[in-house]
Amino acid sequence: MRDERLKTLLKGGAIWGFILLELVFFEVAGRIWSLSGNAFVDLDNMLLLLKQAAPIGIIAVGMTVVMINGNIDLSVGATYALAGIVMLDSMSWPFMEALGAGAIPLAWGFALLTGALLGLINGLIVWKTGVDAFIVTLGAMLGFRGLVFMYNGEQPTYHLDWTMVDIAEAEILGLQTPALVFLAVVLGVWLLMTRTVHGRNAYAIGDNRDAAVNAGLRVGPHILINFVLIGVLAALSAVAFYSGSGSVNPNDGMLFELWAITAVVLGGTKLTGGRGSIIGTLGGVLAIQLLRMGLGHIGAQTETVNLVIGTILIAVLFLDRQLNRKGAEELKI
Amino acid sequence: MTQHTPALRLEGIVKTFPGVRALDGVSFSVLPGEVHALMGENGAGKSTLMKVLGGIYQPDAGRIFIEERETVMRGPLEAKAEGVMFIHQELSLAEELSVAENVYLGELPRKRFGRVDWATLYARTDAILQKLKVRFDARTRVGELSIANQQMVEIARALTVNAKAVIFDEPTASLTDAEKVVLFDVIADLRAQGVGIVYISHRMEEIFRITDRISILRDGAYRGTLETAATDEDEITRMMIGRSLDLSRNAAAPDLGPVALRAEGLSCGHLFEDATFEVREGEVLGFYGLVGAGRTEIAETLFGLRTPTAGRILLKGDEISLGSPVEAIARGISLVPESRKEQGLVLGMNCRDNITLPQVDDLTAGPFVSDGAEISIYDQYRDRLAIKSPSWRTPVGNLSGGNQQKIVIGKWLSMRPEVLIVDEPTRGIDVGSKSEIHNLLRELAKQGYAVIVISSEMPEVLHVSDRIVAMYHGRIMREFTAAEVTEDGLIQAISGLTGDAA
Amino acid sequence: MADTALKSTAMKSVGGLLARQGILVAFVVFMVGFALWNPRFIDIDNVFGVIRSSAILGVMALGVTFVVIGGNLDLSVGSMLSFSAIVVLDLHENPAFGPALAIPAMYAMTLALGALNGFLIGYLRLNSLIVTLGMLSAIHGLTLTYSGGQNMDIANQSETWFGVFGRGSALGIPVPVLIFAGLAALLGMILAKTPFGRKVYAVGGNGTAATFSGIPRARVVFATYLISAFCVATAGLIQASRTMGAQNTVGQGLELEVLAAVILGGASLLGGSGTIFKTVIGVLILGFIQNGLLLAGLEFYVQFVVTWIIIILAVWLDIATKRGKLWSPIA
Amino acid sequence: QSYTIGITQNNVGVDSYQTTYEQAFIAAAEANPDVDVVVLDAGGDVARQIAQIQDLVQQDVDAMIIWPTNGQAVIPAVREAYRAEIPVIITNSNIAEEGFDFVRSFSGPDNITQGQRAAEIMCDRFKEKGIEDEAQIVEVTGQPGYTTAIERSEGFQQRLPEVCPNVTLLDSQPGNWNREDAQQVMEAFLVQYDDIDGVYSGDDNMGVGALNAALAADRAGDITFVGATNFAVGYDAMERGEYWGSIYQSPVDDAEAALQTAIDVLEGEDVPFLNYFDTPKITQENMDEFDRPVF
Ligand SMILES: Nc1ncnc2c1ncn2[C@@H]1O[C@H](COP(=O)(O)OP(=O)(O)OP(=O)(O)O)[C@@H](O)[C@H]1O
Ligand SMILES: Nc1ncnc2c1ncn2[C@@H]1O[C@H](COP(=O)(O)OP(=O)(O)OP(=O)(O)O)[C@@H](O)[C@H]1O
Ligand SMILES: [Mg+2]
Ligand SMILES: [Mg+2]
Repeated sequence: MRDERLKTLLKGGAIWGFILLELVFFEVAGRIWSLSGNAFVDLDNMLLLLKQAAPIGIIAVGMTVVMINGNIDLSVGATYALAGIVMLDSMSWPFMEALGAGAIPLAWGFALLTGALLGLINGLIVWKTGVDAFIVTLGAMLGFRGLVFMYNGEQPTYHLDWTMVDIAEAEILGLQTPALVFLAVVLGVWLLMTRTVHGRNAYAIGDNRDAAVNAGLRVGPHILINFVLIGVLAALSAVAFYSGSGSVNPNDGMLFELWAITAVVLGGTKLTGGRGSIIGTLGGVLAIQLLRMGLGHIGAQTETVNLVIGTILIAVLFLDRQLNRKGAEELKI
Repeated sequence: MTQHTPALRLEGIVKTFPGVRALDGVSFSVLPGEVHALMGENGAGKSTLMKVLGGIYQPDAGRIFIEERETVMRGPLEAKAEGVMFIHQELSLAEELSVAENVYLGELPRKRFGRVDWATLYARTDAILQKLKVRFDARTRVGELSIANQQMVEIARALTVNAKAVIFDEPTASLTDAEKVVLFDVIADLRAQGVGIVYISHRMEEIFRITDRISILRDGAYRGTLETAATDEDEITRMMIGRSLDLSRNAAAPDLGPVALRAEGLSCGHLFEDATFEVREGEVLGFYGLVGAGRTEIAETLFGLRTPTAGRILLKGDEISLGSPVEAIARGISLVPESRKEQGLVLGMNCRDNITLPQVDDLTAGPFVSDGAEISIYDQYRDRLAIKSPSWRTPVGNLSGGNQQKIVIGKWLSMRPEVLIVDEPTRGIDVGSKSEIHNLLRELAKQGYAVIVISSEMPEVLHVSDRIVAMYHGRIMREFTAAEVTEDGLIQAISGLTGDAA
Repeated sequence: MADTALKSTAMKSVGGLLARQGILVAFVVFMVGFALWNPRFIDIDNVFGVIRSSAILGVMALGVTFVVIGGNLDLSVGSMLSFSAIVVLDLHENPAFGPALAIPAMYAMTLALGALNGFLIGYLRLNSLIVTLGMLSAIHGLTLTYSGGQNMDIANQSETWFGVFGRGSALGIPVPVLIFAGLAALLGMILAKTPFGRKVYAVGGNGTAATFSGIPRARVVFATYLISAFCVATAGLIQASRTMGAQNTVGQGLELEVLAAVILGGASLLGGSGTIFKTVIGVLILGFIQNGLLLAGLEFYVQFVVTWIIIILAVWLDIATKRGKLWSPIA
Repeated sequence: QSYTIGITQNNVGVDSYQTTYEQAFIAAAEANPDVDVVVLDAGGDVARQIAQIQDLVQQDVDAMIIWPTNGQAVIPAVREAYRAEIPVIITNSNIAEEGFDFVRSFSGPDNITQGQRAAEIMCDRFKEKGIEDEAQIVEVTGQPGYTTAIERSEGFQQRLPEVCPNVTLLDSQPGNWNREDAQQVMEAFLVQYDDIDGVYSGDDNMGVGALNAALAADRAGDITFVGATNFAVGYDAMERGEYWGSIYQSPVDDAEAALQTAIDVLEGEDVPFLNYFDTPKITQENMDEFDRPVF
């Protein structure tokens, strides 16, 4: 039994081991190559890391839920941009301007509502038409992006409100707001997936949809809820990020879906559903962000960054596979 | 009994699939406190009828009554709400989840804020598992269980609610005798509580042991109902397939050739250790043992799917080492795997292509696969094995369970391998086809092929084997010849009660 | 009497066709719609133009169809396309090579990348999504290193026969269309008729059962990635020849478009189903939608939204005809 | 005294201009023994650029140069740099006015003027041909949403009616800085419109794509092609007489100007806030005055 536990720990631990490796490597390599001569593993730097990981991280948490549920959402990048646009644009609506600083939470609310609505659209289509989520959200990736451009043409949407920026840059224990939001989301969704009936049903549906149907589970509403959840989380990510930047470019969020999915899969979630963990995803997100930050720290060039990130992704997968080997008794299929 | 109102009653049910009329106006009823067997050939419509009752299929015509109240079953949810529990023929489990979550799938006990009440869940599940006398607990991940134990998890579901009726669709197909006994106790309990039970099985001895009445379907039509106490195998068989079966064993002494395959001190980790046995040309060698005894693993090793950690394999006297099934097949060794759904079939592929899959390279005309050659192989085995399928184009997944199994058998028989290993070959196969398969295996042996049969059904091993190897806990305990074998001896050997390993 | 029987069998076969080729029906519906909107849409030059510009996407989609039916994904095709276009142009300009050697050399290098994909996914059994996503990034880095980040251009465009693959035409049909059609026919035949094609379906449909049936699963998967790389190399050749120059990012984003075409054609992401013919239909639908909306003079972002709606409607129609019900039966 | 200067670029490798810029920047820094540089690339992603600005602040560089992916979104991050007392120089495309307080200087081309000049080139050519009262043109713009694309298009569309009020702009579609995309867009234009006299493209790379389409349709002879950011392909096409004109803009000048501005700021010299370098018109007529671009 203890042996079992150690094994599962080791299995889930591949990503954390890798994070440790990254820290050591960049610390050492940084001393040799870094121009600034600053330490890499330094509290401020790590807190910054958490903040920088937030936009993709929050989305990746939502993606984990949807993927555990046996679906996927490729439209999150566009949802993120549209929610950001609604949030910033709403700040300049006449009645909102009249509210002063009181408009800020309202603007956040509008953004989250937008995310929920877009998630609802995806979820309803997946549920009611039976079209595969991959296609539905691939289409939506394009369609939502079209809506983004419709809103304000090619122009960026911006509204710089220094109060909002200050809220976004506020710190508790050195953690800035986006990092806090990220951690809160991780905790909340982790509880949702491990402790609640909805979470466990999401696993069951992703694992074996026919079995879930046969057992009388209402599969559709669960799928719908999870799409709404990822919509809201994409919007929340936009809230956390754009409150601090004040401007949305209509191209923002492109490729977010791929990075989020990468983080999720690195974190051990099965692509076909049924298995996965929020904590693993946290690891995946941190590993990727560390890689980016570290490569910048040692001054790697664009082409090297691309090469290295690609290679590392494959290497982590390979390591993970080696760790999960059963040894001589394995069936060779 | 007839004074009771039926627990459930079906009237004039019609169900068609593209190309098949699966049910043609079937009527059927089950009384409370009765075990009612549903019998028929593979593809007769038993599972389909039950799926209509369970809300999984919508009938094209006909009515369903629960305690004489007409009901429409729009989905499994409604069926469950009406107190109809359904143990499916194919395992229907979420492998990544725990046993408890699977048993209570769809109705996890809740606390406030939608939280799962784990304590209650585990307590209730453990109570049920205790009744089933299984050796795993509620927290075990289902994927880690053997197929038999997974089947027990399915069965546990029937005990979660106070059902009015429980449907068991071939629950014993992958159970061994020990679990069967438990299952029959459970069924007896339910029956005593006044639950109406539908029991589908192809195994006559079970039918006579636990059922009260037997209803028979043939080609989707209702054929009649018999009192179990007042009938016999022959009558049932005749109603099912329209003729009697000759079940006598071909007693002629086998005409044995040289040793075809020999294992010497073969081991694979702790799965099985130090296995030494041989099978001759013209011989049928049976392997008997409890679930998990390691028979399947030996077969997989002989088929190149596992690397032995010790020992050697000799084919016609030459030592061979097999890297993969490709090599095994090239050397004339074939395996009919134990799990048709996972290992045997590509469910989305049609019947013909599944049968010819291992030899598709040899069925070519120029660079292309020859349609004619494939169809002739398919036709041959469809006729031999009485495979019931609308056409060769039908995806295998649309066939009845037994017919799927026949496709798997046909696939390997058509290869004419020198050494054929069959693992639980007749799982879910009706009596008629079963004896046909047994005959086929015997006939192969007579033609000089070597056959290894792994089975958890004692009558089957006894019936087809020339020699029987008994296994216990990864070790070969004893070898019996057909002449010396007795049921008691076998049972002792597979329970580890005989000290002398062969 | 015989007449009605004839009619009913005719009806049935039309119904059967509808059920089997819902996507084809969707295609015809959209074509007619666009043609009514703007008659120039069905101008023969325009039709050829669209097929020609779909050829690059289409040729890539043919290869990816194999990968997807085999139960995997290939997200590296876009970046591989950039790679092959850059390489072939660079070697073309290199006096030591010239067009005649540049082309085989580029094929060899692209196939090597495909072999790497195939090795990692087929033999090492790594997750195809992550591997090819990693390769997407790594190949992009490779391309940038190779080109030094510069665009590649053919200096003397009038003095090379290299343009024939992208710009030439034979019998009045553009060469890219011929290549696309030829390759589709060849690969379609391989997939539908040969033992190898059968094995691809088996491996994608149920890999375990395929292994138990003595199919060398790793080798089959490996081969699907080689085919995919071959198609990418061909697409890269057409691309480079058509524009006689390329950026390092010329294929960026194509991977999802290619996948969309394959899935739109009806291949399942889970593997085991799909056909080359359907992929071609998927490619043409995407190509004609883009063109039709452009001709309709819509803003590009309205085109995005309309494309979204059409994709979903097309796939919905396809599966609704298959299951004989408009709405999904999921509760 | 030695300085460490950090730069975060928009999207290196997306086209030759940005790559050449990066190379010229590194070369210029290496030539100067007093300067070390940290070169980062945002890959076109605002979030990543903001993170890089924060990283540079964290690394405590002496000055930082930013090629903004989005002229507004970087403002709060720039404010962080400003608060950390790191001088910020913006390069290539400017940030929005709200951020001017936190920035020491802008160094780069004036994209609006470039668009205006392109309109003038086009109009002059029509006048030469005598079709300034009936000409119809189409536009192929850069990647939607990018400042450079927007500003060039704005400058062009605003100036054209001033100089040639009777020229009609038939249609405008994005070519995403991509030659193949531009070629497809142009093919559709050619089917849709029987009479096209001019094409304005957001850069020469797309311009050549449009030219290819017209050549294939045998209609290139009647069309005046005008682009921006003169690429080598554009230059060559001009030489062949197929392409009319463009705007000459050197990434080397761009990079060197940015680095020099940063050094000047660090040396405490007085630097003007807007440091535009000149981007002259280039056409078939005056092209001998310019070297063939290196990218
Ligand atoms: N989903 C389906 N699509 C098409 N045909 C089906 C489908 N399910 C069952 N059938 C057909 O309906 C008939 C009845 O099948 P059913 O599964 O009810 O048989 P069964 O009596 O349970 O047989 P077995 O003893 O082999 O389990 C078979 O001919 C089968 O091919
Ligand atoms: N004592 C044990 N120690 C470790 N693993 C065991 C033990 N007993 C059983 N197992 C595992 O449980 C599995 C049982 O598998 P399964 O129920 O499929 O057996 P089976 O194939 O029906 O029986 P047999 O191997 O006799 O044919 C084995 O594959 C093995 O991995
Ligand atoms: Mg059945
Ligand atoms: Mg077994």
